[in-house]
Amino acid sequence: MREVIRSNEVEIKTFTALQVIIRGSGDSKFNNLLNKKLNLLPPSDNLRIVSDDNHILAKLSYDQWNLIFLNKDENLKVQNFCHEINKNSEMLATNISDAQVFFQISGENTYSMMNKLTHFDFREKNFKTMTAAQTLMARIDCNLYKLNTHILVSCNRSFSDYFEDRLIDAVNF
Amino acid sequence: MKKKYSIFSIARNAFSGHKNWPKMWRSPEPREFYDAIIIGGGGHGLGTAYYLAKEHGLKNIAVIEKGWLGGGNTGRNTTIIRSNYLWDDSAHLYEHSLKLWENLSQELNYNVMFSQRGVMNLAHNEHDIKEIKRRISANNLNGIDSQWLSKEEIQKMVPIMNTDNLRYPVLGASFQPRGGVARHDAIAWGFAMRADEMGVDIIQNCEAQKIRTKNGKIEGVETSKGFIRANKIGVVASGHTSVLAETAGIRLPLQSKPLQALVSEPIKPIIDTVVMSAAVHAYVSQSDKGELVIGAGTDSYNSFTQRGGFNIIEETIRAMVELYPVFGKMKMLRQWGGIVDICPDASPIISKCDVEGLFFNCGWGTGGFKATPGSANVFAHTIAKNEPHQINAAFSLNRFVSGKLVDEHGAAAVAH
Amino acid sequence: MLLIECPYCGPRDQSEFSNGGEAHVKRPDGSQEISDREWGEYVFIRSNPKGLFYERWVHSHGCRKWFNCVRDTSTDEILKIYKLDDPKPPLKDFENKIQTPSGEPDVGSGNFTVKK
Amino acid sequence: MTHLNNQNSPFIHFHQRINFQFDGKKYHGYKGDTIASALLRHGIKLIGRSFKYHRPRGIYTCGIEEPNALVQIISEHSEPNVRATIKKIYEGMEVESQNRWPSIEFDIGSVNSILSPLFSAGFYYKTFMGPHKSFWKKIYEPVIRKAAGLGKPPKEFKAISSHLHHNVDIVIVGGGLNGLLAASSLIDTQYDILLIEGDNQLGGILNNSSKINEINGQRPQEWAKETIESIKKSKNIKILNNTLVTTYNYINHLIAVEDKYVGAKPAEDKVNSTLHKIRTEHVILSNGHIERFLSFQNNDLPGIMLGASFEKFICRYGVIPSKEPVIFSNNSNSNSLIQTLLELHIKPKAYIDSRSGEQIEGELFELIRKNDIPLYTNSQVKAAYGNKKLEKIVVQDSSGGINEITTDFLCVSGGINPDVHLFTQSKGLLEWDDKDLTYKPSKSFQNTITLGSASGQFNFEEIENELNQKLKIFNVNKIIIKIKSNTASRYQIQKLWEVPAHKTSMWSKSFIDLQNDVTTKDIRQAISEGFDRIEHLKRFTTNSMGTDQGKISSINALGIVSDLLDKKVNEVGTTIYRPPYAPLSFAAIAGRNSYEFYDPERKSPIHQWHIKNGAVFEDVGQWKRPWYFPLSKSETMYDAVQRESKTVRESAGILDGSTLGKIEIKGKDALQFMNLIYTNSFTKMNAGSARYALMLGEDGMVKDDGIICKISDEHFIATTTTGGAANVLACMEEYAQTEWPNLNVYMNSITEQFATFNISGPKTRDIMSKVFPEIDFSNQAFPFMTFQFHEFQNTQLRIMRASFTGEMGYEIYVPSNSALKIWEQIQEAGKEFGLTPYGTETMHLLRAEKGYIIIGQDTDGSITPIDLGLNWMIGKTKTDFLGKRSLTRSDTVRPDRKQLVGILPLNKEDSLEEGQHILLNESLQTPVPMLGHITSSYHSPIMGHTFGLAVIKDGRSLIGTKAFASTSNQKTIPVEIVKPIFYDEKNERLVS
Repeated sequence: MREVIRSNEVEIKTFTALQVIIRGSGDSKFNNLLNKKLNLLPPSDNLRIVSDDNHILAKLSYDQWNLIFLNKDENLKVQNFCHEINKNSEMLATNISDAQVFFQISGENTYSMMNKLTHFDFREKNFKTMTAAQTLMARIDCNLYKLNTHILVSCNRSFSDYFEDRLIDAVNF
Repeated sequence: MKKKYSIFSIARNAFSGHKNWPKMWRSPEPREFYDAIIIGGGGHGLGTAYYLAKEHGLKNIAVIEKGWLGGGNTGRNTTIIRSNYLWDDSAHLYEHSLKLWENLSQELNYNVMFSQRGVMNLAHNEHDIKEIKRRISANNLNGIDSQWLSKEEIQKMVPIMNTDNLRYPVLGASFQPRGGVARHDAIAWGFAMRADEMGVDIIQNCEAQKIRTKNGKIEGVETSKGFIRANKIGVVASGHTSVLAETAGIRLPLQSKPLQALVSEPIKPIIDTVVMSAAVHAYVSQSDKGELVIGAGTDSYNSFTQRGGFNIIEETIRAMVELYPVFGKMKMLRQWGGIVDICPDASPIISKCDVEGLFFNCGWGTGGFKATPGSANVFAHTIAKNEPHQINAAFSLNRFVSGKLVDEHGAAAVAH
Repeated sequence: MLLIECPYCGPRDQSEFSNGGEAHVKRPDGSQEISDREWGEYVFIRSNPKGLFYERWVHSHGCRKWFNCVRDTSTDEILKIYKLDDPKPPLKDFENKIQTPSGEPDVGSGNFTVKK
Repeated sequence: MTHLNNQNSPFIHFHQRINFQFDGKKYHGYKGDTIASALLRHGIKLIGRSFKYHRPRGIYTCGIEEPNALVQIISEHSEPNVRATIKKIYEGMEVESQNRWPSIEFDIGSVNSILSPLFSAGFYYKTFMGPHKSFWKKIYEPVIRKAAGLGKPPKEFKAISSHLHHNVDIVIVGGGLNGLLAASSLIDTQYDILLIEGDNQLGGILNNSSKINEINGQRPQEWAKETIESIKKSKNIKILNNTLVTTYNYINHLIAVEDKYVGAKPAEDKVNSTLHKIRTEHVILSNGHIERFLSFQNNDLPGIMLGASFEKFICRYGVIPSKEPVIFSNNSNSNSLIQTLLELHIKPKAYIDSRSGEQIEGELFELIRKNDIPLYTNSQVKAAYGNKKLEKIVVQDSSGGINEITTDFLCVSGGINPDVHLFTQSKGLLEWDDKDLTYKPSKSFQNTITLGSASGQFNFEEIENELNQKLKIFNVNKIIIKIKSNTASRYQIQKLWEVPAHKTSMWSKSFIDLQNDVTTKDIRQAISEGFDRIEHLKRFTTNSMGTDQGKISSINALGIVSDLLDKKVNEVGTTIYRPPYAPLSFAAIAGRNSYEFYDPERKSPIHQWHIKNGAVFEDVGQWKRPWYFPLSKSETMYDAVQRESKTVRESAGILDGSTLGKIEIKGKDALQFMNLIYTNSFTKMNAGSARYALMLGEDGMVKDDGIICKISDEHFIATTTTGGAANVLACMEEYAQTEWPNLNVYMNSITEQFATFNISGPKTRDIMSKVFPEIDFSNQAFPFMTFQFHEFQNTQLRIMRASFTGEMGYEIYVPSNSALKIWEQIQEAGKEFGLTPYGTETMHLLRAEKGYIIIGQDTDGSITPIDLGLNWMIGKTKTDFLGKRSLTRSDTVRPDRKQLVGILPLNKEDSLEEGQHILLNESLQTPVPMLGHITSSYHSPIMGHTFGLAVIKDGRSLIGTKAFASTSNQKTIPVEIVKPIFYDEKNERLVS
């Protein structure tokens, strides 16, 4: 994890993480399979996040879950996980560990800083803790994960230099 | 011509405190029957009536307008005039129009202030260059003035432009010297005045409500001022054309969308030509009053509200300040929206239809102003002769059946 | 800028969405024989009413899901948003605010703001 | 100058002197002063010259509505058209007057005033047409343009401005009396609230006038202070000062701009302004009212000012513009001005009211009598006279007698209008009030509440009622508010739109729009010419089209027109206010989304390697792609591309193709889905093989292409063009969700997951075997158009035998985080074989030699697969795929459509260029019939001359024919139309 900036009551760190997009119906067969592989029951409420020591699993839409591995597992192990899931013809697990970059943002001014870059409504009544969202930030597609102590933002890697610069700029100005 | 305008007529009227100017046009009540009714009192509609009366000898004509003359897109656009279109059919149509513009002030004896200050289209990447050079080549072969400008030549013509130090540097441009801008209201008023002189009834505050047909033939139009019979009806109602067509059972390939424009506060002359950039969406010219006239983009959704999203304005302005660093301290004075009717191939429809006596002139999308006299001229021909002029033959409704489109979208993004 | 309530993500600025034009237009199945005209209508012609309009949106910068909506194009008011597999709500469920095909509503139009 | 100060004003810091310059002369003001108030302190009245006639103009108002006092701020990059009545001074500020030359006192342009009878409304439509049409461009227009415009253009400047988005429940616009009352009643409720005030002080009318004596038993200033304190303490209300709401968009989306440097010179490296973009559930408009002026002869002279503005200068800015003003009014709004003056022991020189003695409020009457102020009832100011400033006025009294009064100042009031600008922007409905003679908000379109004078409610005793009624929806506690005002009577006004001119002549002028120099005569002329619709009138005369949008005058114009036409005002209409409320800075709108952040530069995972190795980049959409790799600074692009191309043909080259779109598609029905999306059939295709595929729009035109890898009938990986990546995925999603929801299929983008390396050339197999020794690259083990997965250095690669250059080659898909490592290994291994990195230009050249198309270059949305000669890619047995039906329409089966061909110059030294058109004949007599155009053209190192691909009418049957290409210098060059393939026609090298 690399520190991007710490200033004006905002702290931003960046890191990459192993990550898989899982597509499927969310039926009991689907849930059982994931539960078996991860020991974590996928959330059934849309946008809800469940987590354990090693995983963040968020339901981003009726047929899409994002799974983030917090520990540095081996890439091949994740590849293997996808392979196992993909044996099921009605599911698709895609390894996107190399496709995205994460930013961990915390501090008192987190939301006022982020609202320089996005129209997104961060108020607790509209964006509850332990939920996720997909939105635009600095004109770039992002995933937001509102965790208990901080917020995680991920974007595609080709945008990450630009996005990091925009975050720094938003903290400074 | 009954009303003769010149510096002498102004001087004469000055003595009477400008109180004795004659009315530009009458305000008649509709007659029971007309040979032709034009629905829509914008530049295209008024021009159609003018040419019908002048070139085709029709005298019993009415133009009916829901609001006030020129209050639709005629009075809401950024007044850019050019003819440097890619395809032959478009080039001929817009060039026909441009030639009419060049003599219009004299013809109407009303100054439409056509200012041939040139129109520049910028290239910001290799793909733009290819497309622009292709267009210049086609233009020249069609006899249309169009030339390539190097970056240095652009800098000389528009010294305030930032050509290098921006995300998408300016690599060159096409330039049409005969292009320019005109006074938008003047063309509506000028056509209206001269059409009125030839006996055309111009009826404002008269909303067309239903086009009545019988056995596949036009009967007339129901309006807020009652039913008016007609032999022929030309619909030139821009954003509202498809709504009216629907009343006659005709479905048109049009979608009505908001298009916005804005002006800055007036300043002394700073930009002497029209500069357009499709890639960064920044169209600008400076009016004779000193305002920067800036065109923004369309919203994606259908709407008849004459307003669009602020995000569209933002997109344009951020491109403007990047391209012209002196504009950082400029201010937006007014913004507004119009309703543009867009065809799938971004080309207009000037055509008859399955209903006998019913004609449409629509689909001008974001760029109809430049075509005003040309469109009116060939539409009048189409209505009078019941068949298209060779210039508008390609712009028929049938092209959406055959697939012979006139696709002016320009090409897709570069691949590989 | 409109505020659109994605049925899956909640209300978001319109900048996150793309408009998909008229809803409930069935694509002719390739197995049917249809005329050039019928096919041309499917490809090129969509309703363009002033007033109540069934349309499609996709949350392109969010969950990428499509959904339908009833919107009044004379005021831009979104009257109902529903999922693709929800039934098409009948027109009679909504108030038509314009009296004539190209008329203006009482309020909400860009054209008139004065009571006559 | 101290005699003009009102030391009682709490807002001006008289101990803090501030020096500034106006037109090069040094002046001083005090902290808190605007340019206007500081200049008035020095008795300066002449501030600028008018737009058309260059008439001398002064300060007419004390706020945002100012039409006259616009200045240029030299010390802020020469910002033009700044309102002197808003902009606060700071130490060292340099200000200039506008639209005058050489100086404000002596302005050559004022000759226009003499010629003014000719410059009637719309005069330019009627003249400048002769003697020849060229005169417009060469003579008339340049003169007109130079004369027009207000300020000079600003200087180059990259302003720093930021955006801030808000999501709240209630926005209160205007922190005056009603705004404060509304806010205080919402303290510590569940609502998130923004209270927005344009001034740097909350209080509005409480600060600007002496209209209110007491609120709930307190002095207004004390009450305000306490109320503001309690609002500030509440957790749910945020106050934004110096912030002007400019735009009220649909779905309660408000735009407001905050000036971060009020009374200070903006720092170059800090945020100068913030654009607030606000989404709210409710809006409370408590933004007050604007006073109107009155039209009479020479009502534009410096020294004439709105009465309420005069009072505001005294109360809010501590400056007394004149000690002997005359007041002219037709309504009760000037009462408090007299109070204010009398409190300062200033006796107005006269009070002139168009109303009769009976109509004038008793209190006012008493006040005037008691203080022995000369009173003219039933009277009107007919004219004002003076040389560059007011010197005397002419008053017609009740008996019709004409009186001259010498005075240096005239305060006028023509009544008040609710400030409905934002309300109309919200598309609410206005209603004409015949008693108060103004438009008032009637029906809201959005959740908009108007309060106080903004709602047209001009009487203080009604406030309590109105608040309780309108704020009921928020379930607030009952509001109790007792106001004692200085004007006990209800607001009352008499109709007076224009006073007939004192002495009419060709030169006499009563202004109706001060900024645009529109006179009441112009209005009459417009009506007589038939411009009787208010929008026509506005456009013909330019009335209310200035930077002030006619805030103090547009209702007057309506009044005059309605009288002339003998119609009710609401039948005449109202000019629709267009956003923004006041001119809005471009820099603020752009925010941080411009300059260095205009658009992201998307970078490949090995971008840094390209930089290190001297790549020259090309913008392809947002991507930065290596265009070519010059060996040294002296190597030209041409030389580099020729070298790179030759190297690929002779040994090997490698391209970073990471920007290609990649999509993983999977599901029970994936095969069926893919067969519907692409023209090709994938049914009989073997797992593990790859296929070049085309995607059409429903119109049958080629939209995208790519290579499809089939892992199984249920699992595919597709590539797309760089530009098409997002669209293809979106298109697949659209059809999967909306047309074929019954198909079980999912797709994910893997564009960014994998870098793609395209390696090709005769030495490729050697290099690949060296890097991946455990893989068998023989034709038998790894045939053309197949792919394999391999684990390599703890990661998984996909390698495909395919090529876009015509040489044998592979595409290697590497997870992005491992990309650089593996790319470098390949470079290292390739050294001994002469491997070269190459860029997009060489790629384009090589593929063109081979006759491979580029979507968007060789196609333009009007080309079908048949036009390209790619019929073999259309699955003949398929009943359906996107665009299939379009391929049999009459126009698409037309034999003479434009088709892809090759072009060779007959003289090898002639240079073909992209965009050149192909002609059958040599004649350049316009219009020249064109067959089509050259879509791609390069100089081929293997052929030694240029060649091209072209799409031309009936092209295939013209193969072998001589034709001509038009050149940019109006010449033609002879060419031959050939097959669109120039290299290895039998694919021997490709599959070797």
